[in-house]
Amino acid sequence: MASKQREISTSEFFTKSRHLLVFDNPSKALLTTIKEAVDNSLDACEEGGILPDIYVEVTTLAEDRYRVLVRDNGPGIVRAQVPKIFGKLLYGSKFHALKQSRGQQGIGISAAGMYGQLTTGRPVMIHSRPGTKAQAQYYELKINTKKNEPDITKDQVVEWEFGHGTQVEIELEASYKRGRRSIDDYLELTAIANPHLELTYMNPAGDEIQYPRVSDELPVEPKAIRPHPYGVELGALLAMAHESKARNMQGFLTSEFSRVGAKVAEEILEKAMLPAKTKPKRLNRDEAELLVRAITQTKIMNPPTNCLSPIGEEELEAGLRKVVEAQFFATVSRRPSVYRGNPFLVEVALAWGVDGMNNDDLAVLHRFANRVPLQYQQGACAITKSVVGTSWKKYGVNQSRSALPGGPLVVLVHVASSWVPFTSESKEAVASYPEILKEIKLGIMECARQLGVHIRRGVRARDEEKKRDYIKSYIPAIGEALREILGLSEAKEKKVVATLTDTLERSRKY
Amino acid sequence: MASKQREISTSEFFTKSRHLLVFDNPSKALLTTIKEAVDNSLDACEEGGILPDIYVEVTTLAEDRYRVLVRDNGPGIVRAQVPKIFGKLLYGSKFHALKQSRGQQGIGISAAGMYGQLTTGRPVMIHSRPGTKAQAQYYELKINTKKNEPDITKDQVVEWEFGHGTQVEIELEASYKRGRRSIDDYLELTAIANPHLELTYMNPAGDEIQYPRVSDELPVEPKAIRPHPYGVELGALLAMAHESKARNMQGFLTSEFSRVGAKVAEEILEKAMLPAKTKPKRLNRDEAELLVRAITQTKIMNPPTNCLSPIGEEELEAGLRKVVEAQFFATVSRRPSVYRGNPFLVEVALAWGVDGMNNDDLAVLHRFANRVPLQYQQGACAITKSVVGTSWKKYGVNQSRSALPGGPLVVLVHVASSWVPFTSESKEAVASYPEILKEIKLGIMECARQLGVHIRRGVRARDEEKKRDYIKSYIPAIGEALREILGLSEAKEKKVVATLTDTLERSRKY
Amino acid sequence: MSKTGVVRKIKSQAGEVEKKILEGGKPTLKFPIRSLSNVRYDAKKGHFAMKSGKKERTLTVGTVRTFAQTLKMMSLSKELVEQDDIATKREAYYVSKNWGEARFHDQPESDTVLEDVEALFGMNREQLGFIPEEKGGDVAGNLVVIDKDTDTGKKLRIDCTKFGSGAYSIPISVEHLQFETDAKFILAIETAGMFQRLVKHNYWKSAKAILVSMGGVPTRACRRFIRRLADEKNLPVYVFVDGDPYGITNIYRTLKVGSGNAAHLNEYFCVPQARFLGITPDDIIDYDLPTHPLKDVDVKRAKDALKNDPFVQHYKAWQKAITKMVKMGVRAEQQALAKHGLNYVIDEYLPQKLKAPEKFLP
Amino acid sequence: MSKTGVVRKIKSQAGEVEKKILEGGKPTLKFPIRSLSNVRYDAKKGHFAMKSGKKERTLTVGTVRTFAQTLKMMSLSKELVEQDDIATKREAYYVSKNWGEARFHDQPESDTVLEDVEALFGMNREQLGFIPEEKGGDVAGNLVVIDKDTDTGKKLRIDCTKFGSGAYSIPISVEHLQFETDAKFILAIETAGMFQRLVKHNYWKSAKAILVSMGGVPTRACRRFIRRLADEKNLPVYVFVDGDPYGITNIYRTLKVGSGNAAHLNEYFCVPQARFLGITPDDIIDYDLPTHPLKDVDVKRAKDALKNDPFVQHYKAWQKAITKMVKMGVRAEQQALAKHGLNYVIDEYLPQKLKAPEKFLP
Repeated sequence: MASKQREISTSEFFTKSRHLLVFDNPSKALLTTIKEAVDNSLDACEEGGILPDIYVEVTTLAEDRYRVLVRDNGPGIVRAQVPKIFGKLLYGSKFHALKQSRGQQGIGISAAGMYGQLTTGRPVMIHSRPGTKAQAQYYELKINTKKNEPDITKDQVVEWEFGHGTQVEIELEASYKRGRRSIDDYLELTAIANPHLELTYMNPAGDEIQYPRVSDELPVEPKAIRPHPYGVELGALLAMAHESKARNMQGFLTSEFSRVGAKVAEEILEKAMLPAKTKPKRLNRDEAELLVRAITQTKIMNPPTNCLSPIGEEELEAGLRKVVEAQFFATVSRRPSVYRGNPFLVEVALAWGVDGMNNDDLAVLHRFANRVPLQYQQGACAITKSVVGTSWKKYGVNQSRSALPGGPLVVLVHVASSWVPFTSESKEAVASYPEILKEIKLGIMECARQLGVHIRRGVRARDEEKKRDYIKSYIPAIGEALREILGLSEAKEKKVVATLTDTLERSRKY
Repeated sequence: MASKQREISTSEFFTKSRHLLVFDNPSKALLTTIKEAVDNSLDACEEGGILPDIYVEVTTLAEDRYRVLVRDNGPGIVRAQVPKIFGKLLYGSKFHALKQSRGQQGIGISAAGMYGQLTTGRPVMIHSRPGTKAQAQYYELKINTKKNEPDITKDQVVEWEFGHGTQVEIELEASYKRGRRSIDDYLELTAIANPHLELTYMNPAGDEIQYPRVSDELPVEPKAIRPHPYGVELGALLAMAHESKARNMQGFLTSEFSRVGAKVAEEILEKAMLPAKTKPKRLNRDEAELLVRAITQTKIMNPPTNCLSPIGEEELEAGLRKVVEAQFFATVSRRPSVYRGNPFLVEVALAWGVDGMNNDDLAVLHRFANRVPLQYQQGACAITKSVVGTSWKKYGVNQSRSALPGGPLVVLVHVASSWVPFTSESKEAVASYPEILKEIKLGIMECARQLGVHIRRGVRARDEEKKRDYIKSYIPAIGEALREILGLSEAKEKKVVATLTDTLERSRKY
Repeated sequence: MSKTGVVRKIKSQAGEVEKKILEGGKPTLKFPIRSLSNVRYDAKKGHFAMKSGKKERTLTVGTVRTFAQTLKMMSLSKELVEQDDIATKREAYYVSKNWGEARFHDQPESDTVLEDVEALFGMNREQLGFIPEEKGGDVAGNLVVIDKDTDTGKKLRIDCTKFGSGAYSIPISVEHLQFETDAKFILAIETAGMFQRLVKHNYWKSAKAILVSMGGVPTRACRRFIRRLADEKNLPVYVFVDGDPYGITNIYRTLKVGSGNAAHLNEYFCVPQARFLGITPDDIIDYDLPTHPLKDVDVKRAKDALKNDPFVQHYKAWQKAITKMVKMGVRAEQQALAKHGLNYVIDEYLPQKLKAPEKFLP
Repeated sequence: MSKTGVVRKIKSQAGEVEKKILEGGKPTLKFPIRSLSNVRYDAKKGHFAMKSGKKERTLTVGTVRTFAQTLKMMSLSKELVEQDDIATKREAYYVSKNWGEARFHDQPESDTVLEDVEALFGMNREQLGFIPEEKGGDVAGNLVVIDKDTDTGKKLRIDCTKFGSGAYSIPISVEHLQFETDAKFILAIETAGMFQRLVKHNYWKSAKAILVSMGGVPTRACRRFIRRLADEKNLPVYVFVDGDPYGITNIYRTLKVGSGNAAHLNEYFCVPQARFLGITPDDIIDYDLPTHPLKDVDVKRAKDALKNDPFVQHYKAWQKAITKMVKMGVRAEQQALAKHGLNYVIDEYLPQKLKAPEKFLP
C-alpha cells in the first residue's frame, strides 16, 4: 500500500474533479469562465484605483465551441505574474488576506483556462499593458497539469490600441443559452451590484448591450484586518499563540486580534484565570480552552467595517434602477456583524411595482456575495431561506407557505464578508450560519417595513379616487329608489340627489 | 496586486473551507471522521488480502466532545508512511490509479485529523503493528497547517494486544445522534455493502452491536487500467500524445488506451485520415480533433471488468439479509459500462415484503458508491432520479408521480467505478451522467421484473386460498335463492348445493 | 302582516331617509347583527333568537353603494307586494341589471342586501315578496290544504288523502294556506324512499298521520308549512331521520330551532314543537341495525355541536345521545330497518316508538 | 309487462340455472354489455340504445359470489312483485344484510347487481319492484292524473289545476298512472323558481299547458312520467332550461334520449318527442340577456359533447348551437329574462317562442 502513495498536484486533482468547479456542463462552463474573468478585472481595476470599464465578448466558433474575451482598463499585469495568475491553480493574492474580495477562494481564471485547454487544446491568450507609456505584451500560456506548472508558449511585444489594462481570451467547448441563469443575466446582475462599473457586452448574435456607470465613486478598498476573537477555535488559537512574537498573553491578544484593547484583554485573561504574563509560546491546551470560554463570555466590539466594502444604500438603489423600473425602492445597508470570527455585513434592496411583473408573479430574488451574483442553488442558500422565512403578509405582500413572496417585487440581498461561507466550491449558495440568517432577516424586515408603509399609502390613495366615483355613480340610484317608493316629483328627486351629493363631497369621513 | 500573491498550501485552503469537507456541523463531523477511518481500514485489509475485522468505538468525553477509535486487522503501516497518510491533505495511493476504490478523492483521514486538532487541540493517535512478530508502534501526530507538514510529536514502541493492524484515535468537537443518517445507520449500510466484513460497533451508550461476516470471499482486487478512449477529451488526448513514448499513432493508441487493439487503432486512424506513422509527439490540435471524432464513430469494446470490483449478486443478497427480513429478494449485477472514458458498473438489490414496513410506506432507498453508503443529498443523486423515474406500477408496485415507489420495499443501488462522479466534494450524490442514469434504470428494471412476477404469483396464491372460502361461503346462498324462487324442497336444495360444490371444487378454471 | 302594512313600513323608512337628506344630514339605517355571536337559543320560544345587538349603517362615501342598493331593493319589494307578485333571489339579482351603476355584480351581493332588508323590517322575505329558489317538500295523509285560484280567487280544497302513490308538493310560499285535518300527529321524514314506502302502504291511514317528506335538510317553505300546520291545528311533530350527526345536528336541529345564520327569521322558520323519534343511538343497539362507521367529518360535526351549538348545550339528553354515538363510532340509516324485512318499519318500529312519544329526544 | 309475466321470467331463468347445476355443469347468465362502447343513438326510436354486445357470466369460483347475489336479488324481486311491494336500492342493500356471507359490503355493489338483473330481463327496475331514492318532479296545469287507493283499489282522480300555488308531486313509480288532459303541450322547466312563477300566474291556463318542474337533471320517474303522458295523449314536449352546456347536454339531452350509462333502460326513460325551446345561444343575443362567462368546466363539457356525444353528433343544428355558445364564451339562465321585468317571460318570451315550435332545436 505505502509504496504507491505520492503527492497529488492540485491541478491534477481538479482535472479529475471538474464537476466541483462548475465546469461539468457546457453552458455552465461558459458562464463560469466569464465570471472568473470579470471578477478578476473588477478586482484589478479597484485595486489600481481605476473606475472599471469592462468589455465582454462571446464569439461562436463552432456549434459547441466559443471564444470568451474579457478586457478591462486596469493596471495590467507584470510579466513575472502572468504564469502564476493564469497558469496555477490555488494561486492568488486574496486567499491569505482577511478582507472582502470577489473570487476569494483562489480557484479561478486558471481553472477556466485549464478547462479550455482540456476541451479545445488551445492556450489561454493574454494581452497586458501596464500603462499608456509602456508596451503591450501578448502571451500564450498552457498548463502542465501533471506538474501544476504553466508553460508560456508565446511571449511578445505587440501593438495594442488600449491605453492600459488586461485582456484574456479563452476558447472552450461550451453551449450558449439565454434567459435565467444565462450570461446575459449574470452581466446584468453584475451591473446592479457594481454601480461604478461601465460594462459592454457583445453577445454571440453580435448585439452590443451597454450598462452605463451610475456612480463615480470607487468602492472603498477594504482593509485587511486581524481576526476577531469571536468564533476562533481552540486549535487555531493554540497555533496562533505558538507562532506569535508577543511576549505575554496581554500582548498576544491585543496584537493578533482586532477589537481587543488592553482592557478587553485584561477582562478575558481574568475570566480565563490566566496570568497576563503567561508566554504565548507556552500556552497549553487546557489554558487555551479556558481562553476560548472566556472570549465567549466577554463583550467585544464588532470588527471594524473597513475590512468590508458595502455597496451602499444610494448606490444599490442606483444600480437596481439601471435595470428595473419600479414605483418604489427601499435599500438598507446593515452594520457589520460577525460569524465564527469573520466580519460580514448584509445589504438589502426591494423594488415594488416593477414594470412587466404582475400581482400573481412570485418575487424575483437576486442574491449577491461580495458583489458577485449567485445564480444557481437558490434553494440551498441562506439568503433564500431568510426571504422565504420572513412574514411578508405583515407588510401587505402576499406569500404562500414556504414560498417566496408574491407581487411585482424584486428582492436583492448582498452578503459581504472577509470570508463568505459557501455551501460548495461552486460558490453558488451562502451557508446557513445563524448569525448570517439573522442579519439577512433584519435587513429584509427593515426594507419591508418601508414597503409596507408605501403599499398602505397606495391603497389609501386609490380609495380617495374611488370616493368621487362612488358619489357620482350611486347617488342617482338613491334618488330613483326614493322617488319610486315615495312617489316623489322629478324636481324633488333632483333636490335629494343634489343635497346628498353636496353633503357627501364635503364629508371627510370615510 | 502582484506582489501579494503566493502559493496556498492545500491544508491551509481546507482549514478555511471545511464546509466543503462535510465538517461544517458537529454531527456530520463525527460521521465523516468514522467514514474516512473505516474506508481506510477496509482498503488496507483488502489490499493486504485479509478478511477485515473492524472495531469502531465512539466515546463521549464531554457534552460536545467525542473520541472516535477505529481498529482494523490489516497489515499496519510502516513508519515512513504514517505522517503522510495521517498528516497530509491530498495524499493517497488511490488518486493516481484508474481503478475502483473507496475514498477515491484523496481527502480523507488527514482532514478528519485536522478537524479534531482544530477543535480540541489534540493530536491524532495511531497504533500500528505490521504483524504478530513485529513490534507495535504508537504515534501522536499534529499538522502544521501553514506548511501542510505533519509533526510527529510522539513515536514509541508499545505493548499492543492485537496481532496486526492499525488503530486510529481522534478527539473532536461533535455531537452524536441516532436515526436516519446517523453513525449507526452508516455502519449498518457498510455491513450490507461489504458481506465479507466482520464489524463490531461500541456506541456512546456502551452497547456493542455486531454485524457478522456472511461471505468469506474477499472482493477481487480491482486492477488499474488504462483509460478507455470513449469520452477522452481533446486537451487530454494532446497531452497524452505529447508525453507518450510510442513512436507512431498506432502504437500510441494501442499502448495508452484500453480495448484498443491493432485493428481498432487502424479503424480509428483511417476514420481520422491520419497516417499510422504520425509521431505522437508531433500531433497537432487539428489532428487531435479528427482523432476524437473518429473515436466516437468507432465501435470499441467496453473496458475490462477487472478495474471494478462488484459486490456480486449472491453476496449483495447475503449482505442485505444481514439487516433486512423480507419475503422476497432480487439482485442484479450489471455488466460494466463507460462514461467519459471511465468504466463503471451498477448493482441493484430489492427486498419486498420487508418486516416492519407497511403497504402505505414509501420504499427505503439505500445508495452506495464504491461500497460506501451515501447518506445525504438523496434528492440530488442520479440513483434517486433513476429510482423515481422508473415506472413501478408496471411491476405491481404503487408509485405516486415523481415519488419513490410505495410498499414494504427496500431498494439498494451500488455504483462502482474507477472514478465515481460526485456532485460535490462531500461525496454524497452521484452526478447524473446519462450513461449512469441509463445503467441504473436497466438494473432496477431487471430486479423489478423479478419482483413483478413474485407479486403476481403472490396475488395468485392468495386467490387460490380465497377460492375455497368462496365456495363454502356463497354456494348456500345460491341454493337458498333457487329454493325461494322455485319453491324447491329442502332435499332438492341440498342436492343443488352439493352438486355445485363438487363441480366447482373439481374446477381448475378460475 | 298585511300587504298594506308592509308597504307602509317601507314608505315610512324611505321617508325618514329623504327627510334626513334634505336636512343636509346623513341618513342612518339600523340592522340587527346577523352573526352567531348575536344568537342565543331561546328555550321558551323554542328557537334560535337574536340578541339585541344592532349595527347602524350611515350613508357615507363608503356605504353609498350598498345604501343605494338597499333602497332599490326596498322599492322592488314594495312593487312585488303591491302587485301581488313574487321574485326568487336569483330574479331579484337579474332585475338589478337595470339599476345602472347600482346593479349587483353577483348574487351573493344581492342576497346580502336582501337579508339586510329582511332584518331591517323584521320580516321574512316571503312577506316582502321574495321566494327562495328551492321547492318545499311533499305531503300525504290526513290533511286538506286550502289554497285559492290566483285568477278567480276561488277557494281550492286540496285533499292529501287522494293522491295515491303521488303527493302534494308544498309551494315555495305558504303564508296564505289554510288547513283542515283530523290527524293526530305530523311525521317529518328525511328520505324520499322512506316516505314513498309509508305512502305506498297508506301508513297515514292506520296511524292517523300527516306525512311530510323533507328530502334532507328541510327548506324554508317546508319548515314554515309544518310550523303553521302544527300551530294552527295544535299537532305534535315527530321527526324520523337517519341516526347520524347530520340527521341530528343538521336536519332535525334546523327543523326545530332554525339555522344559526338566519336567526332573525327563525321565529317563522322553525318548529319548536318537533320531537326526535329516531333513529336514536339506542335504536341502533335495541334494533340491532346494520351500521356504517362514523367518518371523520361525522365525528367533527358531532364534536362541533357538543362544543358550540347552543341548542345541544341546552339539552343534557342530546349531549348524552351525541356523545354515545361518537363513542359507538357508528351511524345507521332509516332504511337500515329493512334488514328485518321491508315493512318492519311500518309493522314494528313506528308503532312501538309511537307508544311512548314522551320518551322521544327533545 | 304483467306481474305474472315478471314472476314467470324470473322462475324460468332460475329453473335453467337449477337444471344445469344438477347436470353437473356450470350455469351461465347472459347480460347486454352496459358500457358506452355498446351504445348508439337510435335516431328512429329517438333514444340511446344498446348494441347487441352481450357478456356471459358462467358460474365459476371467480363469479360464485356475484352469481349468488344475482339469484338472491332475483328472489327479492319476485317477492316484491308478488306482494305488490317496493324497495329502494338502499333498502335492497339493507335487505341483503340477512343473506349471510352473500350480503353486500356496500351499496355500489348491490346497485351493480340490481342493474345486472334489470339488464338480464330487459326490464326496468320499477317493473322488478325496485324504486329509485329520489322523488320525481312537480306538475301543475291542465291534467288529471288517475291513480288508485292501495287499500281499496278505488280510482283516484287527481286534478292538477286544483293545487293553487302548490303542485302534484310525481311518485317514484309511475307505471300504473293514467291521464286525462286537454292541454296542447307539456312544458318541462329546469328550475323550481321559474315553475313557481308560471304557476303563480296560472300560465298553464292561458297557454293550455301542463307544466313540469324537473329541478335540474330529471329523475327516472320524471322522465318516465313525461314520456308516458306524451305518448298516451300524443302531446309535444317543450323544454325550457338554462342556456348553458349543462342545461343542453345534461338536462335536455338526458330527458330526450336518456343517459349513456343506463342505455338498456332508455327505451323507457327518455322522451324522444322533446324539443328545445330555450334558452338558445340566439336567445342570448335576440333578448339581450345578462350573461355569465363560461367556466372552464362549461367549455370542457361543451367540447366533450361535440366530440363524443352520439346525440349531438347526429344533429348539425346542435353542433352549430353549441359551437356558437363556446365562441360567444357566455351562458345565460332562464331567470335572466327578469332583466326586462319579472313577467317578461310570461308576457313576451314564451308566447313569441311558441308561435314557431318548428324552429325549436331538435
